[in-house]
Amino acid sequence: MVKFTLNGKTVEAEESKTILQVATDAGIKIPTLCYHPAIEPYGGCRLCIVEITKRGRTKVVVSCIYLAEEGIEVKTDTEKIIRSRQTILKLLLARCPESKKLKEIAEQLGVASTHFRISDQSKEKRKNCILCGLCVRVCNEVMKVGAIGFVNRGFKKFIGTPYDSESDACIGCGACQIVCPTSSVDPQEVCEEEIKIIPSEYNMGLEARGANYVPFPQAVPKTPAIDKKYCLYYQSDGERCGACEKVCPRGAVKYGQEDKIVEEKIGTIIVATGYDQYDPIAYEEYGYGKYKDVITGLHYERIVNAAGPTGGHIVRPSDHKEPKKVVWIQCVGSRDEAKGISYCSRFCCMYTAKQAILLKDHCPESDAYVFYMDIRAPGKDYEEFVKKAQEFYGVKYIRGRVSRIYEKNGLLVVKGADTLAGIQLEIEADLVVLASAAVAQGDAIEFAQKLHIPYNADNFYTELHPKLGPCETVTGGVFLAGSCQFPKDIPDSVAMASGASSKAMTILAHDELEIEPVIAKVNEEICSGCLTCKDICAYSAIAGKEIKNRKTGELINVVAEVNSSLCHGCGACTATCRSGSIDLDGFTNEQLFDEIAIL
Amino acid sequence: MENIYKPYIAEIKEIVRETSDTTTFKLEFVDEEVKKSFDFKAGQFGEYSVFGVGECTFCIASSPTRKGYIECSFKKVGKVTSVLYDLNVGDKIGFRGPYGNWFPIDDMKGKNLIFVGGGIGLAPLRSLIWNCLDNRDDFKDITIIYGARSINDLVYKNELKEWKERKDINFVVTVDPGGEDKDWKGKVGFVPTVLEEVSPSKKNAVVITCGPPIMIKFVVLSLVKMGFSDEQIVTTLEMRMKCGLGKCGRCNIGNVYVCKDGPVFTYKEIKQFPAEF
Amino acid sequence: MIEDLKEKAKELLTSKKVDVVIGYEAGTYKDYASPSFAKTAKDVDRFVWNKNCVNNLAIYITKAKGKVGIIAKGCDVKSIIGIIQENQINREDVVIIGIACDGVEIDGEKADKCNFCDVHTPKIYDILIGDKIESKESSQDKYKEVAEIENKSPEERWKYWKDTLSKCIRCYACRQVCPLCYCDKCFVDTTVPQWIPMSVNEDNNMMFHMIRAYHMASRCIGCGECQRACPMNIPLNILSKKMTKEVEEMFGYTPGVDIEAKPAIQDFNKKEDPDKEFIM
Amino acid sequence: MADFEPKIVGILCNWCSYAGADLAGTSRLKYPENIRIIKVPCSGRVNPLFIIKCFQQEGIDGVLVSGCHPGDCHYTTGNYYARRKFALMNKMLDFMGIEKGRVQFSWVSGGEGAKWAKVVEKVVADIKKLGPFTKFK
Amino acid sequence: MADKLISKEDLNTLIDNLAKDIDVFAPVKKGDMYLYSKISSSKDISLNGKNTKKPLKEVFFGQSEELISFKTAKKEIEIIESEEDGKKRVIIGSRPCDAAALPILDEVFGWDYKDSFYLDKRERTTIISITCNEVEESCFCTSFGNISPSSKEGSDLLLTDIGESFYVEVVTDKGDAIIEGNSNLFKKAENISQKDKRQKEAVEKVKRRVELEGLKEKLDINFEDPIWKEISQKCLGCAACTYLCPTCHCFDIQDEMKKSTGKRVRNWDSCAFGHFTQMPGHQPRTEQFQRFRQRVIHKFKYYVDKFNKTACVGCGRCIENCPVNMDITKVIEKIVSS
Repeated sequence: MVKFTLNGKTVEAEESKTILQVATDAGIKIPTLCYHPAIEPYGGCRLCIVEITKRGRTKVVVSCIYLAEEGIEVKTDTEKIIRSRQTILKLLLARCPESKKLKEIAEQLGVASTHFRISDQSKEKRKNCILCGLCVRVCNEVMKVGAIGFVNRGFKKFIGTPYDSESDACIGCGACQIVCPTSSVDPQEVCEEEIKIIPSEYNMGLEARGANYVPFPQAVPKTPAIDKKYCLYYQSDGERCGACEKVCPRGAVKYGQEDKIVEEKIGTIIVATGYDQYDPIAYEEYGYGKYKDVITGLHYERIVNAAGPTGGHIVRPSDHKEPKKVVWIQCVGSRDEAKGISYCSRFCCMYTAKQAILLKDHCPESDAYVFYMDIRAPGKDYEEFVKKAQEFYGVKYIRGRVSRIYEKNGLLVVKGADTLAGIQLEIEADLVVLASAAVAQGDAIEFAQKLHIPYNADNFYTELHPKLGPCETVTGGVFLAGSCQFPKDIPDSVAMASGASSKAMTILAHDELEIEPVIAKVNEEICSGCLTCKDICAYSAIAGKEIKNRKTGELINVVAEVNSSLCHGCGACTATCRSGSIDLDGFTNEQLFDEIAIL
Repeated sequence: MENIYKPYIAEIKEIVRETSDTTTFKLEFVDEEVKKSFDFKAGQFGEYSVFGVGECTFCIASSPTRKGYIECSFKKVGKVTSVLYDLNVGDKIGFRGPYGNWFPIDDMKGKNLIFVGGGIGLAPLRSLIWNCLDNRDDFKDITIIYGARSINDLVYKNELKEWKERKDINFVVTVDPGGEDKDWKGKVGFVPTVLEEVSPSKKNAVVITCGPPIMIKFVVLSLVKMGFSDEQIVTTLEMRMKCGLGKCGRCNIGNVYVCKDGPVFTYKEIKQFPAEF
Repeated sequence: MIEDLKEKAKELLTSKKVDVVIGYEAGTYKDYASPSFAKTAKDVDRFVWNKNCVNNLAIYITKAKGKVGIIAKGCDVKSIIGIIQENQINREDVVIIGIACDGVEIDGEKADKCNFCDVHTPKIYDILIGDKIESKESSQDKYKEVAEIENKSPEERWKYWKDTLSKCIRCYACRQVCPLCYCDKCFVDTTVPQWIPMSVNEDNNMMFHMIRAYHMASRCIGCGECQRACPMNIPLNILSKKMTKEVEEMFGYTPGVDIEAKPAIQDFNKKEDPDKEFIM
Repeated sequence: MADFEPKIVGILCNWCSYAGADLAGTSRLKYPENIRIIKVPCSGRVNPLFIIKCFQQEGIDGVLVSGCHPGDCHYTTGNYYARRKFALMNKMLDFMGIEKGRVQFSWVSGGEGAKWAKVVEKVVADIKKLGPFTKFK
Repeated sequence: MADKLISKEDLNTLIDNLAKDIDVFAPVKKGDMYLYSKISSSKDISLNGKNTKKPLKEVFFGQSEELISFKTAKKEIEIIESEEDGKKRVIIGSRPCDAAALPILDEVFGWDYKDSFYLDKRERTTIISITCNEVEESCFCTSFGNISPSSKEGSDLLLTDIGESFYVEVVTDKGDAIIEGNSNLFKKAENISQKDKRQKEAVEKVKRRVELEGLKEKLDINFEDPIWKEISQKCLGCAACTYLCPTCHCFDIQDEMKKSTGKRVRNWDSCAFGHFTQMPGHQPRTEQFQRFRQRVIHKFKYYVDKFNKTACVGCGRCIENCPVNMDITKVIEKIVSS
């Protein structure tokens, strides 16, 4: 470790650290352009220059390359340094006058304009490219692809591919676009194949996400995860990238990590695994998946969400234009035995009304149509809400089914019927929203069997009792909350969650566990010690017990013994015991015999 | 030839819960002239049966001097006794008997009687005790030593009190060490040790004892130590009996059928039995 | 063969490796052999080995105390495996003197089990007497009689078993002779609850034999002792063979082969579906 | 035997079949009342001797044993063992000559009220065809 | 009570006449064994087969007999007397050893309380035995003084096959009554020598003998003798020997209920079983050798002490049917010589 003074404060750092890194760690801001933490420093743009005095002699050095040294004195914002940075900026502005990023840095450093001659913009290939070379270096050193490089020299120098044609080497990873300080690179120009984004599941594919991403803003814990399927480091077995490990200031990224089975001893489990949205692909007549503008309610929810991909502006996913006419279609999948979903998904009518109102708020002159069978608004002020949508916001509710949707010159023609008016009608809509059903999670059955909780035909988990035990399950200590039991909206889910957690607390609050008195017992006099019951017991509650002669201590016999706290009272052991020496309290052989005898 | 396996039908008139698993029934025969003509001697036993469940053997606990009814006490251990235990007043059970021999009451006349009972073993002795007390003056002094594992294991609690008050009985009651509680006034100790403490004189005396086999073994040892001769010790054997008529072979020890030649034996006779009872 | 056997048995006894060696001695009725217990080297002289050594001596292991040496044919070893599987004795306490046997006789003709025996040389043994005999695939159908009865109509079957089992006098020789019937108190003797009425008639007999065969399922190795011991000559082998056949077909388990394995009745397999044609 | 009303013992596992039967009741489904239900904690608890005991009983003409679908067992493995037991018992009963259909088995889960009603109807119909059960009486 | 002669055909006609109005029991071939069963005509009878598998006691002391039956209605209990049909019965073709067993059983069923079930049947039955023509390897009846293939003990009539007719010896007046009833079928007795020759031949056929001398005295003292453990090692505790023994009489009484009617049944039981002397919480005979000892000592000492009759007739059934070839004659030899 070396010690030196930085803007008057003495700091300590390893020899391998550059002054720029030490300054950033210390919170001192030094402007940079051609520097990126994941790439070897190049010292191209010279913006990061600082003044150091070493043994009485001061000089200006490039802080992104200069390594920390013992006893030197570093000043990052002397008069001389600021003036030279301003000059560099003016030169760059002359080259790329319209680059937003350069204008920003200029503003920060107090540069209003440039007095140098603006270079001829017409033949410039990339107007904002300041030739800092980050893209070239990331492609060669980090991604080990080397698809782009510097072409020509002097004024004609630009970043390009061999023979300036689309390169087949480019793997379309988009690293160049990310590191470019002036965002002047478009990887699609370089890459031969069409670059596909990694669709963000949370934003229903409307937006891309990185291979190392935070699933959604409210995630708990809110830590990023590496998606091995897309991460180049993993796909290339450690050849390429590895940027996230370098960039992470806390060194939290460890590529060697494997999935670990963590075993925890817990008292209670609250199952809140939620629901999944029914994929309306089965309704070809609606053209979901064929037309980009036929979306589901969840899609629309992300579009209208301020933190969503469109920033809250309601636009058509195909051309990002504001829609004039939007059609909502209710009960897509729900209440339709043919599609195997006979139940009503309960909350679609309400969110459709809300979405229609939001449309009218955002684009007052647009028209909203809702095709419905019956509107289900059973909650508090729910009916009034829908009435407001119809009367105040003018959402047109049409009672009838939609038969077909097809595209005609850029618009979606929605053919349906209005049973109240008894007419067929067609609406040319810009956007169609399908209120698709809520179905159980894909792995619901496997999970239920793991917890030994029952589930019904639609794979929703079965509560202990429809009326008297909605939040509990038949398995002691396992509780249910939310749509995993049956689709329900937020107020109901919150109510159920508080019910489930208070029930869970009743168990955790006592230091003893109350169990059913239905326990197996062994009659040691006639037990022959074959321990068949021991293998049968699913809860390994039975073990062999040695009976020794009290005086001589010599082993007389091994008999079965039941651990009453583990025994769940299933009675499988009693049925396999040939001599009937193990019996189940509450369901003894004699009791069952008497039950049969009085029939 | 009449069917010797045909039981009389008796109705339960009274039920007394002696301890947590011991009960006493008061039975009266339904058939009038059986009720009148029925006679037995103290020490005899009978086969009590619950129709449809089975039969079980225990002694007649009431005294032959009390006519018109019989009493029996039993512990809830097996198939029939568990069903018997759950019966209530008014139910009808079967009774076959009286079977076996009886206490030699005639040649006990004019002698000192020493009763040594343990737990439920007091039942057969009780029949003889009441029989002697009903004609008290035929006998010299009577000593009763009775013990049980713990206080609530003592049977006929109210009769124990009655015997305690009577002047003409030397009555001692004890519980095994650890079975007593703070307001227990009786003795504490095993029956054989208490017997040696009381050490009744062996002159012109007969000892009648009944209780768990372990207790009988040590009581006899003490008695022999105190100089009692084998003929003076009389006991009744609780063997697994089924027919009670000397036919089914279950109670056969040596060349004796306990149900016919017993259950009352003197220690002298028991000594000749092979060691398997 | 017999000298080798006697010498090995004496050596075991003198070296105190075992407290008793169980073998066969000449019987006293017809030409039966009868079980013999040798505690000293002198007792071993009574041992014989011939065609009539039919008894399955494994029954005495469940009653023995301490270390036991046993003369065992291949089928007897299968029973010993079953006994060890069910914790009635530890493997170290049994010294198995295996005998290569090419079939024994009952009343002069070859025992049924020997026609399709696959263990002429016992599967496991500590000492082997006689040289190994390869077990060849048997031509006859092991389940001939079972098939005969299966082809009858239900009424005929019912009548057949009713008549056959009405002869049974409930002497329980079949139970007492079977090495795997070691329960201290059999379900037939328990009175609380009274599983099967004690009186002897065809219905109660049928119930007893049905349940005993069921209790033997996936455990009986087919030594045939129950049928040999039955004084009333009831073909009990058919019942146990039927169960063995079903266990083999449905669960693919053959008893008496692997000490570590669990009998099929104590085991399950998630993927199997023996219930597909009869459980709704 | 048109007017013959069989009496059938239903041995139901508490967590699934008993709940299924209860659901059939709460959803007002109609099914023949010839069945008398005995609750056991799990189909694994059913000892073949119970079936034999039912045979001995006067007036009982058939037995239906019902449990959770394999995999759904509240005690995880109860019905796996039961499945094997019932398979063996079924073969044994058939081998002894007891008519097919006297003893029937079914898997009915907690949510299958309708299936329970159908199962009972089928069992009652079968046993009506077979007539009174006189064996073992 | 003079001896008579009866031709084989006449015997068949006698059987047919008797079978018309009274029950006739005789050994009948069932599968590979012979069993006493009620016959309706002389065709089913097979006189010259092996000894019957089940003893004659089965006809008098059934394996499961109903003692009483009863009806229970709420609190009321009604005992139903099972009335005997009182019909006369005849047994034809029983072996002298089986017949000799009956007087032994009469002792235990007749002493003190009279067992009506057994004794009533004994009175109503006439026993016509036949001299054994075929003797088993296990028979050792001649070891007992009063029993032999041609002994008359316990029988009412004894037939001896002398070629085409039977020599009839009258033993009791019950037998005589049979002859009176059908005197036309019987002829005057002749060639008595033929009969004696056949009877002597039969006696010689019995090879197995056991010396009973000194057995009783030995049994009086050897209760604790370790020899019992040694000789009973191979006994498995089944009841084949006791159930098939003509003189074993132990039984158990059980109740059986069917809805509201029930019956109290007497079933054969055996001292070989563990539960025979199982008391709640106490079992005097835990080991197998104790139970085996009880069977031997009861037959050869206790019964002799009480009724001065040895409870064994040497029929050899226990030797024949024992799964582990436990031979009572060898056991006796070991005891006598110990």
